Amino acid sequence: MTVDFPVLTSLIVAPLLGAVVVALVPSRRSEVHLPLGIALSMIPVALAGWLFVAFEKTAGFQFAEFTEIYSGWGVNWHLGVDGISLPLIVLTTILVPVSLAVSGAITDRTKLFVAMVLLLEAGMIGVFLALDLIVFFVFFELVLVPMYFIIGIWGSESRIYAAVKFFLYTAFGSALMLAGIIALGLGNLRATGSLTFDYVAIAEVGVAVGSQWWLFLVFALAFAIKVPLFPFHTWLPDAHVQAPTAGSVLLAGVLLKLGTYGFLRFNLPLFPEATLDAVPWMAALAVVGVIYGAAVAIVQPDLKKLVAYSSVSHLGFIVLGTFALTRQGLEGAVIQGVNHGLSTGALFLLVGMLYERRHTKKIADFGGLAKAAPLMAGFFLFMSFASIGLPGLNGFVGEFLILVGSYATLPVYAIVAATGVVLATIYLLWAYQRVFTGEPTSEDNAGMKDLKGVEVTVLSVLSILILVLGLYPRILLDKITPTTDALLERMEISTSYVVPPGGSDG
Amino acid sequence: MVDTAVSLIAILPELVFVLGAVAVLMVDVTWKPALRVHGWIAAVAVAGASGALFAQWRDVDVNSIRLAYGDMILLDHQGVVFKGALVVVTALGLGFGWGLFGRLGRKGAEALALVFLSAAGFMFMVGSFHFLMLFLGLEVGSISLYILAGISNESTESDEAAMKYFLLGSVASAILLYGVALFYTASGHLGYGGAFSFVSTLNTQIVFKPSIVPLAVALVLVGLLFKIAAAPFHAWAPDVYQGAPAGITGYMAAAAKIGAIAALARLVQVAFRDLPDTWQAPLAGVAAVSIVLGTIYAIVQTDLRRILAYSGVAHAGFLLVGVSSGGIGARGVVFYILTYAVALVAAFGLVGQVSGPASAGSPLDAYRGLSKSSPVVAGALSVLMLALAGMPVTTGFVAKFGVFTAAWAAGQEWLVLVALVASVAAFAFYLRVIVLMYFEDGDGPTVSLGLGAKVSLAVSLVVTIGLGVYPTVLLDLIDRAVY
Amino acid sequence: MTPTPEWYLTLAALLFVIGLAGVLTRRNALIMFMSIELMLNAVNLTFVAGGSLVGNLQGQVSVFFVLVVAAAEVVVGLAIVMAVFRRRATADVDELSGMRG
Amino acid sequence: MEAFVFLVAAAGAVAGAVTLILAKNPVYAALGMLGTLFSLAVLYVTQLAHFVAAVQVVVYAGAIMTLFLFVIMLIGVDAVEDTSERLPSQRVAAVVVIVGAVLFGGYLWLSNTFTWSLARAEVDPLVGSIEATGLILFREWLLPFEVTSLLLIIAAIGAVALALFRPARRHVGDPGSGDSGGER
Amino acid sequence: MDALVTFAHDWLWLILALPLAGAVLNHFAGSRMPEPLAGVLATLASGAALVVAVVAAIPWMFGDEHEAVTVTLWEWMPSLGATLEMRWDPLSITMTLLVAGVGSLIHLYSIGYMHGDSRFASYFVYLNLFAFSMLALVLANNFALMFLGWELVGLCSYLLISFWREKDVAAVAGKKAFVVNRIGDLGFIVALMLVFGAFGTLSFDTVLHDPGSTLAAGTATAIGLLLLLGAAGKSAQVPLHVWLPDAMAGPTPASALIHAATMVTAGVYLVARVSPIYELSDTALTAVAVVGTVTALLAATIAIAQNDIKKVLAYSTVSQLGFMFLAVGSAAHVAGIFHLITHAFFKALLFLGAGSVIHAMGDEQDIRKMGGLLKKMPVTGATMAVATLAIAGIPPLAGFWSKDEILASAFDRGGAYTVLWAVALFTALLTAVYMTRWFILVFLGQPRWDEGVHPHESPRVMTIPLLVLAVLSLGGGFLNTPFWLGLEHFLEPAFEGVHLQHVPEGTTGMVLIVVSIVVAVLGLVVGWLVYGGGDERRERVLARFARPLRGAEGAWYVDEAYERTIVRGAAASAEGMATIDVTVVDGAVNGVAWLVRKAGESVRPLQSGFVRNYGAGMVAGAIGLAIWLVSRGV
Repeated sequence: MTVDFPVLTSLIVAPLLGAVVVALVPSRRSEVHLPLGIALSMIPVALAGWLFVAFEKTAGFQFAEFTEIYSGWGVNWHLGVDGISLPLIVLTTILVPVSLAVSGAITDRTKLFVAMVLLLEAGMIGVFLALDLIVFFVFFELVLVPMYFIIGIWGSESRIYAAVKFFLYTAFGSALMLAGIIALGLGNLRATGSLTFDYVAIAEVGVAVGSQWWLFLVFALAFAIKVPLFPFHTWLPDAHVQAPTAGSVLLAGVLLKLGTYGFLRFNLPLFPEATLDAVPWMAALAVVGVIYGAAVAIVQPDLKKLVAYSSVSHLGFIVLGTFALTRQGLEGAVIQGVNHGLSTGALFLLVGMLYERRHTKKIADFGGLAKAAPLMAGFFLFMSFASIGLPGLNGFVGEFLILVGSYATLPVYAIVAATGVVLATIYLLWAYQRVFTGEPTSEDNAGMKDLKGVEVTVLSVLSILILVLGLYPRILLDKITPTTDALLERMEISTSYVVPPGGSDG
Repeated sequence: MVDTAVSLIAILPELVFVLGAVAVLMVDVTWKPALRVHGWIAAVAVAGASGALFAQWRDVDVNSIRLAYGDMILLDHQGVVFKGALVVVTALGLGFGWGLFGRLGRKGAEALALVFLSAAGFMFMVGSFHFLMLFLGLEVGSISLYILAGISNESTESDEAAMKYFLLGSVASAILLYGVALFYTASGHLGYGGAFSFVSTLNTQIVFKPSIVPLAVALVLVGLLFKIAAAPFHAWAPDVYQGAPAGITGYMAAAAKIGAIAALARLVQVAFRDLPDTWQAPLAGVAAVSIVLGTIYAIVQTDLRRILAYSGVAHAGFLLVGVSSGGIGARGVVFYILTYAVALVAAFGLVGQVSGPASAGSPLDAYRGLSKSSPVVAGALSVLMLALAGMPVTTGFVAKFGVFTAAWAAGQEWLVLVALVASVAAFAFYLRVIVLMYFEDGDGPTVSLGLGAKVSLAVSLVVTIGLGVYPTVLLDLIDRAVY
Repeated sequence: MTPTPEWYLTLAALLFVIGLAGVLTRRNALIMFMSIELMLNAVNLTFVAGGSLVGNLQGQVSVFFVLVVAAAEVVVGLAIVMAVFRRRATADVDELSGMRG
Repeated sequence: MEAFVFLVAAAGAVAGAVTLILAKNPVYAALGMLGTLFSLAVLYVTQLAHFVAAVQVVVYAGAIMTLFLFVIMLIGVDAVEDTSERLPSQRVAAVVVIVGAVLFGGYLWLSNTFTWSLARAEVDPLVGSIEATGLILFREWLLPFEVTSLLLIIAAIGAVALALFRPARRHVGDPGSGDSGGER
Repeated sequence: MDALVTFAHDWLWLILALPLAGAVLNHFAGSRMPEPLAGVLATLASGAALVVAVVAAIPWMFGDEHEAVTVTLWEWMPSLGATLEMRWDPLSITMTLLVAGVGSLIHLYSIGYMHGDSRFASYFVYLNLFAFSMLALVLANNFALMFLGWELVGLCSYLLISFWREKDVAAVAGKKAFVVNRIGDLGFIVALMLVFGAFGTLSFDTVLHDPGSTLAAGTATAIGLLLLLGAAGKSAQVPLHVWLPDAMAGPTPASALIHAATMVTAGVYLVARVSPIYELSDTALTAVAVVGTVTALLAATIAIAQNDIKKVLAYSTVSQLGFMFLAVGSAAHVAGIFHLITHAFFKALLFLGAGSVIHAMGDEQDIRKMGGLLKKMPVTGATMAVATLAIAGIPPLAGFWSKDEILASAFDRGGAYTVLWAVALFTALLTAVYMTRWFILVFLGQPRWDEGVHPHESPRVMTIPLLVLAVLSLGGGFLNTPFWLGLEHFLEPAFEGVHLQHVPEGTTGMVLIVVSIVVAVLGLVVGWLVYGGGDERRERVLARFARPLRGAEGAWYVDEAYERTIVRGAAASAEGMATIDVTVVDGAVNGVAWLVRKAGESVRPLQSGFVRNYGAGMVAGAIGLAIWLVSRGV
């Protein structure tokens, strides 16, 4: 596929330039920064929209761009998009203006905030687009910085602890991955005589079986921390709870997906043998995460923490689907990434709106809010059900694909994971009940303001996406499936693995 | 016997700096001019040295690598690059620390001259192809630094720093020199060329494995490792970098590291090249110890200058990761030292701007809320901290990547893993600075940068980020320089 | 029994270690300096003896350079001692331990 | 005869060195140092390094030690040092280090892999005549020789800069306005 | 006829689209309309769906069309074979007509009942959404669509139970209902995993067409049992029956529609629908029957002692659903569906009647504070009498026929089923007793009203549905009698390949009928004797059974037992995990950080500030390095 202009590079550069533009506006014009940022973040939305429409329903990388950066190390500016990355890119571009739009409460150093969010966007998109391991790593690390600032500056009380923990924990994971990346490049050097960190080239040559194990391990560790997979999840509640709303939304919506994306992009295709051996372990961690995250979520007294732990649970599903190694499981893993981004992102938005109004996140402080804020209650309930996995809303599509898909290869795990569905119901509906139903428990709760226009708009957009994806997921699935099928085919070719039959060739 | 024209170009930048120093001194004695005049002289010297370096580069292009002054000096691209780094850190150091020279009053001119002289000394060290030249260059550079460390009267820490630096430095020099003497006794050679052929015959011709050679090598290495502040030869660094006048600390730290690393690189590339089994593992060991110790020390510090000093210990370790990888590490090492030096000078420079040019120490508390009182300084310092930490999109990452790749290729996987884990732990203290500046409230000082500092800062940031994003510019250059 | 250069070399090693011991055990800055000078002298002896062992004059010539370096070091070192002494009225290096940790 | 000279000179050198590191009074230490320097000069002569020997006496014993004594006098000759160790563990550390160095050296010296030199020249004894020395010094090694001049400049600057002690003048922007050249 | 078949094929989607459109319209515009309009619109939407369904059903009901028509809406999840496809066959026709018909009546009734409620429009949104969901459930030709409907009815149930969300009871009950349902759904989902694992698709066309050729017996049993779990959740069968009584916190018409007539019967429908799979597993089938019987008995005993006008009906519903489960568990699917239909009529009627009473009594629900309402509310009272007789099983009312068929089928199946039959028979007796009690306490005897309560007959919009339903309760039984098996003939094509259990014929059949009648009458008599003889006698009689009655009133403390074991256990383990999360999992992370710091602190004294210490360290390092190098040699 040839294109006239480098759309992928533009996708990365546009937010960067946006950040620069915002930075150039004088600090005293603080009222301009946020609207300007939102406006600028619509450019990537447009680009991603075009990309989405123009994307052909085939496997392989499209819109690829290739420019040599430094031949001595075999590092290239190699970008491309396929069915795994496309949905996440679209999600990213959508969530950025959303999270900016609800950040009206940020009045301190607005300019820096907007610039950081845009920088973060560039980093996130870069991760999804990079087809060179080094470029990937660069973006993978780069996203830490703006998020670190976002949590650290605009977070709540223990923001510093949370920000540092977030940074160090995830950096630790990726540090070892860097060793793996280096080893991959040098392994290619040994195998073919040319040093390259090009993903496509390395994938083509393949990785020696003997070194797949530890490479799998270091990559998996990096991604497991990012996902986060039990027991590497403890940075997440802290980061989420302390982060400002925009931070939580982007963290849950996109940053966590960097991990699941990494599994799909690197672990499976590059280390197929090791993947096969790791399946029981990864699946076990995933399932434990599903149950554990949900169980811990139930008893959280803090609404935001509850949603955070729900992410642990949901992301466990994605990992389970990934390592089920069936077409349904993989499809589910990809689309669930988007779904979780939308629904959990929306829940974080709502928690943020609550916090903005009541300056508390403790569930016990709320009560009977539905009376004063029926719209908010409605949206919260809607998002909760999306998150619970109610058929017709997007969450179901992903979870169902994952569960059914993983049953074929991991029946016991799948069945155990299915109980997570019940637990999700418990923690979300219980939270809803305590927060929104009953008579208002205090003056503040009785007099709380309902949603504003911009909030309704944002939530409506997300709701529409949730509904569309819930009822007609093929809008994404059709673009995902060729890629995931190709991935499985690759597994079959390079290993003795046989994808279990099942499913018509829709 | 000595072709003067050829030989002069071999030491042209050194010559320019020496002339610059002399000019400063003479002008100061004769006319007692305003500091501004010295500034112009310094600018001319830097420009002249840059021109000289350019001439050297071209000369090597045209006439290829060669030796001069009785095989004392080697003129090659690698040397030019290292000398270039010295010129850059000199210029940046002076730009950042210019305030100091005013504060020093009548000693300002002397201090300026010493900076140039020490730079010239380290350049000699870079160019040296002879143990004696190495020693002399090292001493010219070091003794100047001892004086610079103690040149301020404003704080008692200054002379404490000078004393510590001087005592330990002298012992280290003596140890190095003893190693040289032993090597000479063993081989009969003081030139690297002779040393190289002697060492290579050790492998092929002599069945007998003498212990005098590794002993000599070890003692020589100790002297150089001391200069780059590698553990366990690092103890002077934190105290000196805390106590020395803030305005010049960055230059001191960077220049000594450049000179010593260049010399070390030359030794493992030429003189001791055929003894890899002897020095590789111990250097790797020193690297690991330096990285780990430097990192855990830095984590518990409360003074930014000590943090930078200890981080310098860790960085010495990272450099040694590349050095211990032998020839394949050269590219990474050169890139590392060049970019690290710039970031280091800039970081110390900003510290000097925050705490005052003649100050000793820079307690972290001073940085609380700096992002509000001095957003530019805070932002720049954040970038530099991230660069020192090795964050992608800064030179720090490219540099680390370079040495790690080399070390991995050289079979030192364990070292890379240690270094990687430690570099994550190191984030803890780099980030702490950002925490204080951005996340915590407080009324940090309002820092107004002078012209020199502004220019230097801009250059440093452009280098740090520019080469971090697109390192190819420098890497291509380095690829022509190393072999 | 004619003393061979090895004798000298051994003596030099001994002197070097004695010098080292002086640096480590004494806390008077001046005596430490002198110990360092002693180490440099040991090096000189090594150069001279080594030169006669390997049969070239480079060792002897090197001694001159070491000498100059030693002289320069002493001058600077003594200047530092003076500076310290003026400020603190002591030449005890143990008094200079304000920076630590 | 030669052995006798060596032994005497060596004993003198060691005795001087031990005096240096044990003397409580810096003056005694300096005298011990002086003894060592002279002993070494003797040893240089026996090694046929005549010029070196001469320089040793003139520069070292003459100039450097004088400087030392000068400073010792300046800061108080009666400042008898209390040699009791106050630093915890420093003495232990020093002993361990020195003993370690000696043991290691001794081990090396006695081991069968030890030799001082692998490039033993079986030629006529070298004579460090002034001519021969000068040829190397001013021809082959011209550059280092010139570089030593830098050291001397630095030493001069250093002495001035460090020893010049006045109450610091804060915020002086312009050094030229003072009487700067005066001390030089 | 062909034209109508084509109509069915082309316009079937309207049955789903109309209520959905009503819901969407009301959602966005309802609150801005004047009050009744929203309700009217919703009723029209539901009614229109009914009309479409009726028209589309003609070829099957009155023509000779038997084959199912399937309509594919769109592919939902292609790789799962999850397609939104609809099926128009006798079974779905029956259910559609029932749902749309009863639904429309209740829509209509609700206009009156919900009058003046602040969230009037929202209520109708939920109601319409429910109609849509339930129709999707019954019209599905694919497990995916069925599950969609299955879950959405659960959602609507949740929304309607906790409709008055300011009331904590309602909110908690709604949540409980959904959660318990969700536990059942777990079984459903896992069953779907098994189904997909075995068939590679979720379409009924494949799965239900001769599943025996694909499915191993063990898998069939597993699927059957898992679906039973799902069905038990939705249909409030033991052990998941606890949510339904609580669900009475919702508006009464919603209770009538969802928690009596339609949604709760989804479990029965499910078992009937997937009967080809149950066909393969006697174990699963028997399990269904046992669960049904146990539930029937348990709920009936509880119903006897309840004092809330709706709770009695709720437990009665649970009990009747148990009968239906017994039926489908006996492979008497037609009998099950038949009872489903008749039950829908009379139970909807009972609930609407109860609603009418509650309305009249000013939201009073305690039957001990009622009595003598027949005079004040003649229409309600009369229709309730019909309903009571119908549910008690008095011929020729609707309940008699259907219940009798169930009992007869179970008896005829023999073996263990004989025991089930006996239990069910006893339950039938209890049914008559508690319904008699209910009717007497509410409508007969002396008024025991609270001060200020002035009962009055409900408005027309509410009584018309009562009357319609009363008629249906009277005559509905004639759909399928031993003398004219209309429904059975109609439904049989839908159970192609299933060995349906039939009602025994001849003498056995007659005897069983007589037994049923006797039992029903006996129940009425007992009820009359105990409750009809004035307060004093009642107290005296009941005192003798005080203990069991107290247990029954407490619903045999199942809720409490769950609370003490499962809920608290789960909560405790969740708390435990949360603690572990902070102390162990996160503790390890912080521990590493602490360790690094500690290491830094512990080496810090080495940097003592004394230059000689530094020197010693340096020299030691030098010696160490020298030793290292020397040891490596050259």
